[in-house]
Amino acid sequence: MKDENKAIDDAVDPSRRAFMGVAAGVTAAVVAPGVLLHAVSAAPRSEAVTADVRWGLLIDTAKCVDGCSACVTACDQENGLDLQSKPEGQPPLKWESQKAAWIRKVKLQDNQTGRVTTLPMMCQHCEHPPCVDVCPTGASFKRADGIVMVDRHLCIGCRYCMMACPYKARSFIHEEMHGQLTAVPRGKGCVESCNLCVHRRDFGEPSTACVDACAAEGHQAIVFGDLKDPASPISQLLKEMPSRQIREDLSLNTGVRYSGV
Amino acid sequence: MAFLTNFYVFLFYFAALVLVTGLIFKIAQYTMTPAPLKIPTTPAPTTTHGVVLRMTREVVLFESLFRGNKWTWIFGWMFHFGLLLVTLRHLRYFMEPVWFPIQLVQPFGIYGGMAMIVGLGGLWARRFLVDRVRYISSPSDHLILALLILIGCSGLLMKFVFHTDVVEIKAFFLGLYSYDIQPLPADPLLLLHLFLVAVLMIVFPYSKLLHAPGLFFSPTRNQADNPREVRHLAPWAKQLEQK
Amino acid sequence: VQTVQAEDVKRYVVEGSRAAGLESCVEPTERMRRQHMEFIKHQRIATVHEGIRTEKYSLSGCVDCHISYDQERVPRPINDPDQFCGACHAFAAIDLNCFDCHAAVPNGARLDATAIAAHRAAGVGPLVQSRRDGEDR
Amino acid sequence: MKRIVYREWRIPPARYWGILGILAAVAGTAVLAFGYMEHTGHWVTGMNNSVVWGTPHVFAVFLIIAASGALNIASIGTVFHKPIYKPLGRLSGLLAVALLMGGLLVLVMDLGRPERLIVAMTHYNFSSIFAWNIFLYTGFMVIVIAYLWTMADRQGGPFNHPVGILAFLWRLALTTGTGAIFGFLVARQAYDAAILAPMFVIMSFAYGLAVFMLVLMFTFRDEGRPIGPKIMRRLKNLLGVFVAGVLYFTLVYHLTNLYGAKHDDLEHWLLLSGGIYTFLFWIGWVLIGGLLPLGILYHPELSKDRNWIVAACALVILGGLATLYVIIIGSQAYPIQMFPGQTILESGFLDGVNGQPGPYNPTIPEVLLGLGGVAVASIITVVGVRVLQFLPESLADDVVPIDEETLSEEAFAKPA
Amino acid sequence: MAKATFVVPELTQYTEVPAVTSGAMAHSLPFVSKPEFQEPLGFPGELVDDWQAKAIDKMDDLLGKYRSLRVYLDSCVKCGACTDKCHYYLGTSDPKNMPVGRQDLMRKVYRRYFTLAGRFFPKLVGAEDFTKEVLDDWYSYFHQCSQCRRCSVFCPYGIDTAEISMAAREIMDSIGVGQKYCNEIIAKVYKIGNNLGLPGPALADTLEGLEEDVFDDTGVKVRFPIDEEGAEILLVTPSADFFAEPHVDGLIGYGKVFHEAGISWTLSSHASEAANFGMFIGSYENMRRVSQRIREAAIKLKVKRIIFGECGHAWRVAYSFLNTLAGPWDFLDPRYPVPQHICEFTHDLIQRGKLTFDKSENDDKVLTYHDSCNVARASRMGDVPGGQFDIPRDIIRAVCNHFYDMDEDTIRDRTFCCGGGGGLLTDDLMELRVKGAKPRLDALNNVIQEKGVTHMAAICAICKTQFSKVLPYYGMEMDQIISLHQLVGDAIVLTPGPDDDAEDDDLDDEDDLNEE
Ligand code: HEC
Ligand code: HEC
Ligand code: HEC
Ligand code: HEM
Ligand code: HEM
Ligand code: SF4
Ligand code: SF4
Ligand code: SF4
Ligand code: SF4
Ligand code: SF4
Ligand code: SF4
Repeated sequence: MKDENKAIDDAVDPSRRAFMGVAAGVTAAVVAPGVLLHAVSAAPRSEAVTADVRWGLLIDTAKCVDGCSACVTACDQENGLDLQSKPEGQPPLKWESQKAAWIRKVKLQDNQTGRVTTLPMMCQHCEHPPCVDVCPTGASFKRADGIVMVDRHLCIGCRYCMMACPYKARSFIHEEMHGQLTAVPRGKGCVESCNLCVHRRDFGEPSTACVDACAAEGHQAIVFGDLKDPASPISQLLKEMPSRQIREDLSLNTGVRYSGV
Repeated sequence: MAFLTNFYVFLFYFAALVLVTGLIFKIAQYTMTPAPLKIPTTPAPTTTHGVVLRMTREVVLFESLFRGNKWTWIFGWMFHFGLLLVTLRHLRYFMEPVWFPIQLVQPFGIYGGMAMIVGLGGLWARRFLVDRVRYISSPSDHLILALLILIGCSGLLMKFVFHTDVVEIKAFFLGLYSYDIQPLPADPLLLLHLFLVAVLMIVFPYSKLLHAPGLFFSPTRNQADNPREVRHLAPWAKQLEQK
Repeated sequence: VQTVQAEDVKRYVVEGSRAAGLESCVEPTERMRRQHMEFIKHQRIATVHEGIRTEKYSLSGCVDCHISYDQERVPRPINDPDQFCGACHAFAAIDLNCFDCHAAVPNGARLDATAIAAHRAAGVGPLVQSRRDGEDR
Repeated sequence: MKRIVYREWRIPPARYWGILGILAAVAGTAVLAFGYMEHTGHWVTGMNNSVVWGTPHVFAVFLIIAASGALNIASIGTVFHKPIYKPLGRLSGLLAVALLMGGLLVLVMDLGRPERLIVAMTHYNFSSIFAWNIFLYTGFMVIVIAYLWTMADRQGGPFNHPVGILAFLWRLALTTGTGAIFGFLVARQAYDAAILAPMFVIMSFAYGLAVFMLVLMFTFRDEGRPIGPKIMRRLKNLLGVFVAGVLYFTLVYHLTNLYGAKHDDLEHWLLLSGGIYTFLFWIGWVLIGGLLPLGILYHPELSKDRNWIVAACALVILGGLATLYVIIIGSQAYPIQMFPGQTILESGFLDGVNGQPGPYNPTIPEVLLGLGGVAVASIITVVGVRVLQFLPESLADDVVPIDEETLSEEAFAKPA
Repeated sequence: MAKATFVVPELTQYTEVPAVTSGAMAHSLPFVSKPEFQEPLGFPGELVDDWQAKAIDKMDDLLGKYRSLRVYLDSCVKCGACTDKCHYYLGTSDPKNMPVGRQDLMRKVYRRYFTLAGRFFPKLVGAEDFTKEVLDDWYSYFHQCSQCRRCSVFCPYGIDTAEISMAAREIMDSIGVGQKYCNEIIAKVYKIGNNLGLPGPALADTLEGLEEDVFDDTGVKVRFPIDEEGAEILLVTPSADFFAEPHVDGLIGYGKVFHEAGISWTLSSHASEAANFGMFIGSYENMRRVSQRIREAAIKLKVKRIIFGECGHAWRVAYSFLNTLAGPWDFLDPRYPVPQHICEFTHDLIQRGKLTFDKSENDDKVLTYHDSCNVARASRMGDVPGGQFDIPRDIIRAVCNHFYDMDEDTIRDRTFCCGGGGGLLTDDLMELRVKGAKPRLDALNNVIQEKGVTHMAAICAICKTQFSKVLPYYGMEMDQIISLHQLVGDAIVLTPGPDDDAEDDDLDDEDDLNEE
């Protein structure tokens, strides 16, 4: 039986390797640019993450542009959120309130001064995350490197974490999913939220999708980095400019900071 | 390996033969023996329809036992219900394609297995702890419990600790239908499990396990309470009449 | 529904998959047949909680190696009842819900327009596009 | 003291199976509703990413706290030495278990991944009050069953009092725990109140007693067993006290919220401009669940009429559901205040743009699921009283024990 | 109080399950039957030579005839649910009095001779040869079962130890080991027509006396006819009703009810016994022979209906077996079930408002009711299951003001046997009878203490005899047990018949004379 299986289709084989991103045969070179970039530069992590780093974002609302939503689109693409489709028969407005969103654009007006600010909101990666405290199964957890995420193998879909999150950062998958990305599995009945592009973290990439997109748009409103490393750009910037956490009163020590609100 | 496989092939053909012929013989014997008098334990249903309902309650809920002894009922029911689930789950080894309800029952079968062990444990404990039950227990009563517990534990160990090759097992049993011998994985736990199962099959028609068919033939439970309306006469009693 | 005769239940490795051309799985086959669920379950904890991505038991690794393709070179979802995971699990009546969430075909990041054009030019268009699980087909 | 005789509920089989059939039908539709929600996903419900807990949770929480309240009757008898309540103890225990089962079932059926229930039972996060509640609930079940045993079995007699006390304490912990599910949600303003936990306790007393009285009166009337005016008067007065208690805590709750300026806006919204929530607060919570029943229960004439007492109990239950609707759903609908002093003009998500509440409209499957929980609780109760000796044969005045605070211990040593 | 050669147990508030005491009742056995009582029944006079082989043959024969026996011997799983259900175990703590213990006496023999496992591995399954010791055990313990069927209620397979006891007694009879009490009585029935051996003329005398007594009491002429051809109803009642207290008060009650119903009735001297002891010895043939007498009497007297008086075992045979043993009854009035119980008859009249009662006549009593086991668990009254519980209670409530049930677990189909049923109502078994009555009397004592009950009504001749005998052992009065129809008779308001006046005058005259 084995022998039969050995009869492989030679023509297919090399290109299949290309997807693996291991070998760079002739075909692979042709296919390469789009596909391989990401994979080749990746050095998959082989040791457990440690608390030596703490990932965070700094958002300079002054640079964030009204009308721009590049970061949102990028996140949707990166994490396959745009693969969600409205179930047939669901009114669009209701669907809006039900589909998952990891990052959203918010426009604020100060009641006193009338000043308008726009900023992106995502999971704030709290140091003392209420969502983790309340989760009955421990599915909601904080990785050693500060990323707060949901282990969807444990999540029972109780939505208590959503009740607890002060930032409405979490979404529940209300419908069946198809065509998920390999890197971002997703399925009905679990809760999820921004995980600071965790697959990028583990493959050693330098930034997140939203940061890249903002930079690509030329706004540079979001900076990603290690909050524990005093030399990292984010730490430098935080030292330079005044910033704050949203809902500071809750003392959650968020990993996402805002300046200019 | 080949020897093992052949041994088990023989064992299961033999066990199945004993089980089936033994049961058929016993059931035929029960069917053929008349119940000359109406002896339902009253209050009893007065119609056949009612008898079916009563019997269903006895078989499914162990109603009389519930009234008789709550502890025994809890453990006994746990064991039997667990056994039922386990049996349903096991049907996957014997059919291809697997029926949809059997697919659905798979995960519950595992809990059934655990419930079965707990139930059996409770039943066994009672044979030591309650003096009256200790008095009526003979070695065979203990052995059957031990046998079932061993079967259950070996099964659960296979499920949770020492996995075996389920697919090959299924191939083995499907092969038995068409005398097409497939190798049996030589995992010791599996061999133990299967050996004990064969023993169970062999003793079934010759032991108190006959209670399962017996219940259906018990006149105190399966008769309708209508002696004044319908004259009930056994064949041998009819002969007396002609004298 | 596929009826498997007793003699051909032995191997599930699908023709046309990369595995079909290899000697053995990431562990000896006998071991894989008994233990694969333990391996991947262990892997998933390591990956999700500790960020370890190099272990050999990655689920996406299984999919990559065991996936097969139809005539159009489009990969067939691995949990289809006639595919590697799906066939065996249907035979053994084990619910395989991993692919509720996980991609059942290799499905990498999205390509941009230029890359797609390049692939077309190279004649591997359908193959590559299909990585979106038919999304762009 | 006369021995109290307990007897199975011996209504005619046709009626018994009829009742069971109806209940099973309700439970069956709930199963269908569950299957539907489970199969299609939660998008068919009214729940969304802003209002994440909906109607099923209203029913579930109601049933759970009513469970704890139902046990109150047994506690009064055992722990507080009011012998007049002793004959009611068994039914009280049974109802507690039944209601809890019903409530939990609804909760489980609403999970996004109900098939992972086993995960919830094998993985615990002990910083989660939810995880603690799993222990509180299962523990409650075990303790109440033990408690029932001490009430029903002669050998259990000596343990009756200690187990009763344990059950009593456990019950308080359980209601507090249920209340704390909300109490710990610092994110949501409405829940940010220490008074919530005691308020849940008094609510549980009221709802549990109302359910208990309805069941008691129904089962007794159906089989023609007598309930004397003495015990009826006691029960209805007790209900009155609890209902008044709920109203009192409501008042305090809103006063403290108004006092702390930080919740002004919330109070304004809820009490005046919250639309359906304002309506449910005033009409459901305050009027139907509070003032009307109080009026009936303390009315010199009406309060003597059994039908009016039934009506009062029903109103308390309806009002209770409204109360929980306001507490659970209203508080989610009210937008989270993330940016004090700022108004949200636009958002990619329902963030309370211009202070809008989150959208939520209950759908039929949700309601069916909730009713299914009620049906399951009823089925357990009906089957329970039918097959076991839960109901006293009579509660006529000459049978129920005299209620003397000072009755000697001996009276309790031998439970009937 | 009767003097006892054994320790009478203390009544307790609840019947506790005693710890097992092996052999506690091994000494208890009834007198062995003499050849003269054996032979009329068709049994050998004394133990036959090859008794062992004969017994096994007989067992084989019965296994082929009775499915109950076969299934029950196979099915028991030793679950133990029945172990604490038998009143004899509860009263004596002898494990062989646990129903399953009793069955095992036969089961071990069955296994030894009829099953593979028992033939090859006797030790393993507890099989034993049928030795003399085993036979002695049989004789002792199968005469410690009152065939009350309480065990069968709780057994998950409905295993009825009574069936096994009957089979065992039949096997023993067939090898010449019979019990004197039963077999002597059956012989008497064949010879004379009733258990007590009261010949026809004596009966007629007694009944005449009764008529006079009733007339003296009430001033109404209530008839107690015997052997009256063409009567509507044939009443078959236990012979104890003819003279013994409290039975006879029941008979008076029946007479008054018939009188009020205005339906003609008669007793029969040929079938002057309702109880059928053939059942106790498990002998289908003898049971049939006894039953046939009723058929013969009914045909001879040309009655249209048959009604049975108060007797538990009699009612079982009548209700459940009579149609089988002596049917078909197509010559009787098809509008009425055959046979009917006197309670069904009375109840029906009450329902239709045909009877008037003065309940206060019974105000001196606070009642409870003992469900006789063979009525409760082996037969029925009325047309719905459970009628045998409700009909007697309805009657009591209709004629008395004060009625309380005993503990729920000891009434209805869970009722405890009086301790004297099943052919054990003989003085040679007094110890067993006293001890076996304990569970019932515990419950009775409870309602006496708590509700002030003074009397217990019953509808079984054996119960009444047994209680009047054993109540004194426990410090109660023998007259605390009464017939249900005594209550009816006491409360019933009689309508004077057409011929009463004349005699009334006579009576007045007599009275006048007496006064003077
Ligand atoms: C390097 C490529 C490769 C990867 C990655 C891989 N496999 Fe395999 N697998 C194979 C090959 C080749 C075989 C066939 C071996 C044989 O025929 O004996 C195989 C066989 C198997 C078998 C036995 C199938 C049969 O029919 O006997 C199982 C089960 C299996 N693999 C599961 C997995 C799982 C689960 C993973 C992911 C952890 C995985 N494989 C990853 C190459 C791979
Ligand atoms: C040789 C046949 C075979 C193949 C091929 C196979 N499996 Fe399995 N798998 C099994 C069997 C058999 C079990 C159940 C073993 C048991 O009883 O625990 C199982 C169990 C599992 C489980 C655990 C399920 C549970 O509910 O406990 C997972 C996860 C799993 N397989 C994943 C995979 C994946 C992913 C693939 C494809 C890459 C795969 N399997 C291919 C036979 C196979
Ligand atoms: C509800 C969705 C969901 C289900 C169902 C699910 N997973 Fe996952 N799985 C995920 C997510 C999300 C990740 C995280 C991926 C990441 O963080 O990069 C993941 C990661 C993994 C990983 C590590 C990544 C990899 O590719 O190796 C493994 C292994 C894994 N899952 C195995 C399983 C198995 C086996 C099952 C079925 C028993 C399963 N999963 C079911 C959502 C799911
Ligand atoms: C119609 C199917 C069956 C019914 C209604 C039934 C019912 C019962 C009941 C009521 C008991 C007594 C209570 C107890 O001790 O648990 C019992 C005992 C038992 N049953 Fe079954 N049973 C059935 C089938 C089976 C089967 C198929 C098996 C074995 C494979 C089995 C094995 C046992 C054993 C071993 C006991 C004795 C337990 C002990 O020793 O205490 N039963 N059964
Ligand atoms: C020929 C018949 C049987 C075969 C081939 C068989 C085979 C197996 C196998 C392969 C497993 C492991 C399942 C897994 O790993 O997922 C198992 C488990 C088990 N078996 Fe059996 N078995 C048989 C009969 C029985 C019988 C008769 C009983 C009970 C009396 C039993 C009780 C169990 C239990 C309790 C388990 C563990 C729970 C489970 O996985 O279902 N088996 N059996
Ligand atoms: S991409 Fe940059 S500028 Fe654009 S919305 Fe996002 S953060 Fe603001
Ligand atoms: S922002 Fe919300 S989801 Fe993110 S860590 Fe904080 S509490 Fe959790
Ligand atoms: S929804 Fe999932 S992650 Fe959130 S609390 Fe519940 S189990 Fe935890
Ligand atoms: S960090 Fe990644 S996951 Fe989070 S919002 Fe940005 S793109 Fe989305
Ligand atoms: S029939 Fe009655 S006396 Fe005989 S064993 Fe059963 S319970 Fe005991
Ligand atoms: S209850 Fe029935 S099965 Fe159980 S031990 Fe007694 S006779 Fe045997």
